[in-house]
Amino acid sequence: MSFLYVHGGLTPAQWVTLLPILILSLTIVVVTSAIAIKRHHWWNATISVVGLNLALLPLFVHFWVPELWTLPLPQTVTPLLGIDNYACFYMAMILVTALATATLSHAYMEGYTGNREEVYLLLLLSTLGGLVIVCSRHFASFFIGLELLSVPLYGMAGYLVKERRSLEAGTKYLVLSAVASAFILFGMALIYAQTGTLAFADIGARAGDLAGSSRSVMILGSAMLLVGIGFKLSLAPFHLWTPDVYEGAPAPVTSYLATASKTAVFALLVRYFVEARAYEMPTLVNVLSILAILSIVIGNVLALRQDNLKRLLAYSSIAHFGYLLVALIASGPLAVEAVGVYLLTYVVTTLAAFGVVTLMSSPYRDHDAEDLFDYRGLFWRRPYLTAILTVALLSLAGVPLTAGFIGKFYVMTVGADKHLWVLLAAVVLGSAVGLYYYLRAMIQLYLRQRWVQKYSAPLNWAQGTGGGMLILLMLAMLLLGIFPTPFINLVQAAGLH
Amino acid sequence: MLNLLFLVFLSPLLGFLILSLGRGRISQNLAGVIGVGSIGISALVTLGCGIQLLTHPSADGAYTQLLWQWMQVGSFNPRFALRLDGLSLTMCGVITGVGFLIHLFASWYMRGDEGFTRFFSYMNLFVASMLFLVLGDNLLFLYFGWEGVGLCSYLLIGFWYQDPANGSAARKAFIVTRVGDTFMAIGLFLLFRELGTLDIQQAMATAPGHFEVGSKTVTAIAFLLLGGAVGKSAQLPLQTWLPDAMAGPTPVSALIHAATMVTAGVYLIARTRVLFELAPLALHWVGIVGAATLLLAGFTALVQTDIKRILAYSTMSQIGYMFLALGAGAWQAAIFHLMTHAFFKALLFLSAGAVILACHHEQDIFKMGGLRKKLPLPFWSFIVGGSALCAVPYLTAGFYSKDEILWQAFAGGHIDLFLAGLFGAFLTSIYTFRLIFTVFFGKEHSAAHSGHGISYTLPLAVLLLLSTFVGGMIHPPLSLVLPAGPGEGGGEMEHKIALLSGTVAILGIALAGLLFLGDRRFVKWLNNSALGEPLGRFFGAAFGFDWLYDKLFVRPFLWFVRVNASDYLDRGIMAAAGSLQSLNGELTKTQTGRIRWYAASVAAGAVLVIAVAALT
Amino acid sequence: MTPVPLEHSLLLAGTLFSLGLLGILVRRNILFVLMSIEVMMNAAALAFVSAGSRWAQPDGQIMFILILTLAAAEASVGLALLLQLHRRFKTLDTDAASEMKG
Amino acid sequence: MILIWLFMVPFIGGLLCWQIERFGLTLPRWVALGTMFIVLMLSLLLWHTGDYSQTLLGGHGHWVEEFSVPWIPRLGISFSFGLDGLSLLMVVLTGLLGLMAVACSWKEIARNVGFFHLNLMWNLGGVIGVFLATDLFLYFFFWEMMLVPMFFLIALWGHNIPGGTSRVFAATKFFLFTQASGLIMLVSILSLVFVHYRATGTLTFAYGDLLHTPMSAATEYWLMLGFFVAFAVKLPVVPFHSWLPDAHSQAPTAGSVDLAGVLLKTAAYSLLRFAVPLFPHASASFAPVAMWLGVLGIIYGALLAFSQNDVKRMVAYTSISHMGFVLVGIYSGTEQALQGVVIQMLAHGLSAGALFILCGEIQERLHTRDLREMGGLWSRFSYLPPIALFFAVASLGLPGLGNFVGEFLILLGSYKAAPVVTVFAASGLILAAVYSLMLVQRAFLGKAKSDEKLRDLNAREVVTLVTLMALLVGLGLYPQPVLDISRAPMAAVQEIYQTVGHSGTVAADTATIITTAGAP
Repeated sequence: MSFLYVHGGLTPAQWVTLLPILILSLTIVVVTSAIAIKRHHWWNATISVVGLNLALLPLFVHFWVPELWTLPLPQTVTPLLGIDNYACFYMAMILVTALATATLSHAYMEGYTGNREEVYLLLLLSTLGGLVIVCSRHFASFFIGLELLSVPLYGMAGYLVKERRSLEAGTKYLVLSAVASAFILFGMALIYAQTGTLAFADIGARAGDLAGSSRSVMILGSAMLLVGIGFKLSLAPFHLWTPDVYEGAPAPVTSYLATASKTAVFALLVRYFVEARAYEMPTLVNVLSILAILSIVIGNVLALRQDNLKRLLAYSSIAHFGYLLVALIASGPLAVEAVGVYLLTYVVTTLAAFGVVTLMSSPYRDHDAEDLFDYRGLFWRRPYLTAILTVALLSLAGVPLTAGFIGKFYVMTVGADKHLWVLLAAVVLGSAVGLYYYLRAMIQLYLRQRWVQKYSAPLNWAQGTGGGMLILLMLAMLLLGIFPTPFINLVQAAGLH
Repeated sequence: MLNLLFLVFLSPLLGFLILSLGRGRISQNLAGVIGVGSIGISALVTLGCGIQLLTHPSADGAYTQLLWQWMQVGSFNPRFALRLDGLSLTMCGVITGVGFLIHLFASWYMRGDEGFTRFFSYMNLFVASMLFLVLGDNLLFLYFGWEGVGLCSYLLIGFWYQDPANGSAARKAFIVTRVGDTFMAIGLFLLFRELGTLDIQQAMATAPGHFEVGSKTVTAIAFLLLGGAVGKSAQLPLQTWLPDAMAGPTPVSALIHAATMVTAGVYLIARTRVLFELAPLALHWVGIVGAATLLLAGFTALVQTDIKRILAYSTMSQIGYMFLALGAGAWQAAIFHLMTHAFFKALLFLSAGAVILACHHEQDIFKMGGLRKKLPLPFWSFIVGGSALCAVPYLTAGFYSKDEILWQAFAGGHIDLFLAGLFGAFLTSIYTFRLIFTVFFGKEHSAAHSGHGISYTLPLAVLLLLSTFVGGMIHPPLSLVLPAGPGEGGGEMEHKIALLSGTVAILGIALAGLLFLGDRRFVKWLNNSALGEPLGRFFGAAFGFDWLYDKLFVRPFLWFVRVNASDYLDRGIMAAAGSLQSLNGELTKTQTGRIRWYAASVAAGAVLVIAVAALT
Repeated sequence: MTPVPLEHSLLLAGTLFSLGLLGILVRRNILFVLMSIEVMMNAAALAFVSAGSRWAQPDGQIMFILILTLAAAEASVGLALLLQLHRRFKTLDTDAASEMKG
Repeated sequence: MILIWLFMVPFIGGLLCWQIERFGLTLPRWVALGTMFIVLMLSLLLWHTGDYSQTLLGGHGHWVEEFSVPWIPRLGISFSFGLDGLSLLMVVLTGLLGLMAVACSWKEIARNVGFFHLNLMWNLGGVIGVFLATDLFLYFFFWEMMLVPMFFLIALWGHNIPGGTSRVFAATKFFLFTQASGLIMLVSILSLVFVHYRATGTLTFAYGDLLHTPMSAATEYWLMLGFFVAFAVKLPVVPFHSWLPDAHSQAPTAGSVDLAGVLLKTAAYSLLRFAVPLFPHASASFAPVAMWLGVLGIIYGALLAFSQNDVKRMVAYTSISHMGFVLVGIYSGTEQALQGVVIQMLAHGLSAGALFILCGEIQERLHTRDLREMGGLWSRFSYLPPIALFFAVASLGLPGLGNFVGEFLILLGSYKAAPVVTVFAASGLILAAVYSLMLVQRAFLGKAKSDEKLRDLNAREVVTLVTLMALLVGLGLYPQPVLDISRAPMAAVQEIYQTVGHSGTVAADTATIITTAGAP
């Protein structure tokens, strides 16, 4: 019996739980048609944003006003998709990220002379992929979701085709990502060969019975799967693509790449580890530990003297996913919660950081405002934008009062709970090194320079939606840092059971 | 009257405050009046209190005035309380009486100096601190004064701050005495641990019951206190600072480095007599230190050429006598000598100051000569003071006290100390009259002009009088505080000893006359002889202690400090951080930007992951 | 007809996969790189098919179809990028596209 | 509720300073001055009204004032503050030095006055938070939070010394040292919380609950070390000290005052409040090591102070030396020593603060801090040199001034517990004289480089310094009011040592404990 066989169609409750995915799919169709009808930047952006908001609406109501209405959860929709609070939480996160990216893209693309509209289409497609991934509990849906997430991203990264860097970024991402996908596929195939199933839960049930060479092949398959996922999460030693792609891709795309795509994959990794009982294979945990330490060390060290803000954030993201792995390794309900909180803080912070880069940049120039030199003395010209970037950098560094501190606190909490001393040592050391470059970047914003720097981004940023969104993000960072309880409750509700 | 005791120190303290706050706004005359007057008030109050104490003695012959409780920490509750008994009264008398005369003289000596007000503010502060030291009822209070006088000594030695040499002499004085002070502080810690109090009376009362005679702990305490005493009193091995301290204005040398502060060590040992009596070994060493110092200082003084340095070494040597007396158990004699020494040494220093000023700040005695006509008052002062220093029999104050010391050492069976003292007396006579003969006799070398005015003559005259047998008549009222010495009422033997020491002194003076009156041919020959020349240099360098300490402590300190100025520990840490930077450089090289290389890294990573998965 | 043992087909798939990977490592021409990717994808697909036959399930073949679709999609995007790359860099050498590094 | 205001006032005042700058450059200064004045008055009000015979430190008794609301209930974190004698004294010191810091930057800071005062106020607010927090998470929160404003103070308003390191470098070094060690402490805090959770089933960060957490000796030792490292860096203890001279030499005057006067004290406070009460057995067995580290700091700091040419660097090294005494005192565990620690902290805060203010004033007039460029300043000023002399001799521990009382009590008390250590520590008294007098000599005595008179202190500067002088004299002659306030907490610490049978003379075999701890 194939996983495609569905007995008796979907029930109404299942349809309802699929609402976000359905609405988003519909939006894609509408946007495609709209572009076909008339190219209009504002209209297409607006349609996309409205669609994203509509898709977000049921999730929002579900989580924030449960007394009004809740989704009938959990719900298994075909063996492929399982929609529970966990999935809903990450769907909401990805949708919010996509919204932010769309908003930023609008500000960024205003000045672009080529076709501007398709970027929204690609964004929506990729977001759909993200939604599918976080709901998937089956290799097939995982694979579909992953490719749906990645393939549009190639296009997005290379969107500014007239720019050599953008093009280079797209090409690199395409080739390497495809290699990683091949690894994932081959790994899946090996696992399937040994267990005879593609559903996570069944894999977990059967993997325990394997012995001898079957078990070895199973481990080999899992390892290859991890290689591919490690690449997507840009864990060391699969990280080399990250800075180049981050740098070359247009700033809003980079922000999406750094947040939504990684969030989705990580959410899936956690689900896979829990449902497929990968924790019961100590070798995999060992692999993860080594990847975590390597990522923390290499990511932080590489960022140490980086003068390009986008590359710096790329390297720092390598380290951050190293920290996240520590939470994953810790295992248990608290670990899942820690991952949720950390991803939440990381996404908010990263969006804010890249948001500032976006607003500082414009595709008029041959590259974005990414040299730290471009930001020198920014405080004396644009205090509020600087304040946002400052808070974002402090948050990335994990300094109290900001969201990042809560995230790091959670990671260290679960690490201490499970006595992962070596990993914690890496986290502590990595954070210390990390501080160095975040501070180094941050202080540039405040150093007075003798001449007035040219900058080309629109001046009325604060009135624009992009600016408004950034201020919201800053408030979110501070709120998460000072009064995280509502968010923690949310994440806690979205645990894996 | 006794309840005004606090005025004794308050008056100079107020003087200090007024003078230091009014810097630059007070005229020199007013400053002089305040500076001298505050000490005068202090002296009068001391006099009044003394009379009342002696005429209406209480049971223990002491009066205690509680000012306030300093602090209370658990069982540690030192008080600010003044205690006036025979010993502190003697000290107060010396400090305020001699101090007043020196202040008066200084108002002549320092006239016209741009730091006149500053000078008197420091001097007043010094007197106040010194009074804390002797009046303090508590060892912590005593330590307060102890450090305070050290600071004032530092400030006054370096009073003429423009010359770095003065500053360095001042620092040397402070730091060397601070070494002693630290020993003393440790002694206090130990004492507190053992007895649970730093109150002097209480500690002295409980000590005999707490310690066995000669027990290790009490010996350690006594030695540590001795450490403090030798530092402050410039005895071996911490004596090196005193000669350099002569860099200060001469009244300072008279007050601090002759009459009062340097005798604080003697006072301390006398105050903590009970402890020393419980530790005979330490007490014996007090005597040995005194004997050794007096000989060393005597030999050194023989070859000095600076008038003040000669006097400084003579001070060192006289304090050696006092230590010797303490070591011999001649407690009262030690304090008696302390007092007479204050009289005649102050006289000598003040008149030396007069000579120096008259010779336009010339201090080398061989550049002076024949001054007796031009400077009659200083000349006679020197003759009387010098005689007192040499203990010329019966006529001088010094004779009465020094003779008593020698006799009691002899009577107590300390023959070694006695002989050292006797030989020291011989040396004293030689170097003292070498000075006098060189400066006041022979050919005139320079044009000198005499001082005049009441503030010039009065102090010299009074001190001159006190240095004669008149001073020897004043017997400090110590009988209730300190026990009688071993040779009380010695009778005939005492007379023989007195005769012997008197003879030695006269012989010394005669020898000095032989050597230094006239053309000094023998001295010149001696100075150039094969044995005399290196010996002279050795004596001149005060037995090379400075050289030794320089090699042992100063150089290694400076070496370490210079080598480590940039903090190698820091460099080590920063080097570790630097290695991260180079790691960054290496890792950055892996970011080649080439797709094939990146794919290769994915492949290599896959191999790594699979290897880890396979091997663990 | 005896079925091909699973081990054999997996070995074949593995070999193909390695060859594809090797191709990416050694070829500089972007076209060949894309083709090597296809080889890797197909190696995975082959592994799926043989695994599916082991369990006598259609799932392996369905996955094969999915992979084929993906490969096509990827090739299309890849070729589009290839065209642009050739236009901007005037070469198909992937090493030329290495402006960003460090 | 007044506790909340104590740390909220600086935060609000800081924001006000920042925003009010647009209406005039002096306004932020007045606002900042007023803010610190309010803080000082509030703390004095608490001093006046409270009964300080109680403390929760040690587990018995209760706070004099407290405030608590849940914050992150999921993890047992609450927003809770408590006040006892120790924290009160520290808060008073903070308020006082805050005033001084504002006053001494009146002329020095000319640009971005508002933002400067924002940072200063927030830093002080964070420090007050550290002194008041009784939830370990909240405490850590403040501990880290106060670093950021300090970083800005140094990095933006600092001085770049020609030939030296840059101010950004110094600020970063400061931040890295303290934050990295702070993270180690965080790991320890979390482990402690989980040890407590396993033992009792409640997840809590509350100080009172975590006291007396049952745990194995090895665990206790490791956790204690985690705390100790953080405090050792901040105190600072040699060899973790090297951020301090750099930070001081680049910081603006207010920053230095703040750093030396208040920030270093957070470490000593935390040792007393957290490291010792939470881990009594481990602290007792670690005491010999800690005391020797203290001695090392005393001597090493003094030696380095002597060789410095930059006067601020020199004062920074003297701080290291003085804090060594504090460390010795804390771990000797006798009442005298502990009370001495309190006095030493206050006195060092005042005297080091004053010395830094003086350094700033000299630099303002001479445009250099290089001692080689100075000399003979005595004749070129009227008021400054005697005042400087006063603080120099205070720093060398002259009786009658606060520092003496502190050092003497520490040594007196620790002699009972550890005589050998004390003897070596006492050598610091000599070395202090060496460097202090060298400072006076090189800066003020000797031949003047020029006869030109320099602008003397104005009324504001004189008032600032004379206040500090008066307080030091007061502390030196009648420290009893302070000792009364700190008696209860210090007695509690002493009792902790007593119950675990700590006595330095019977030095616990640290080596064995470490080896057993190494094998879990």
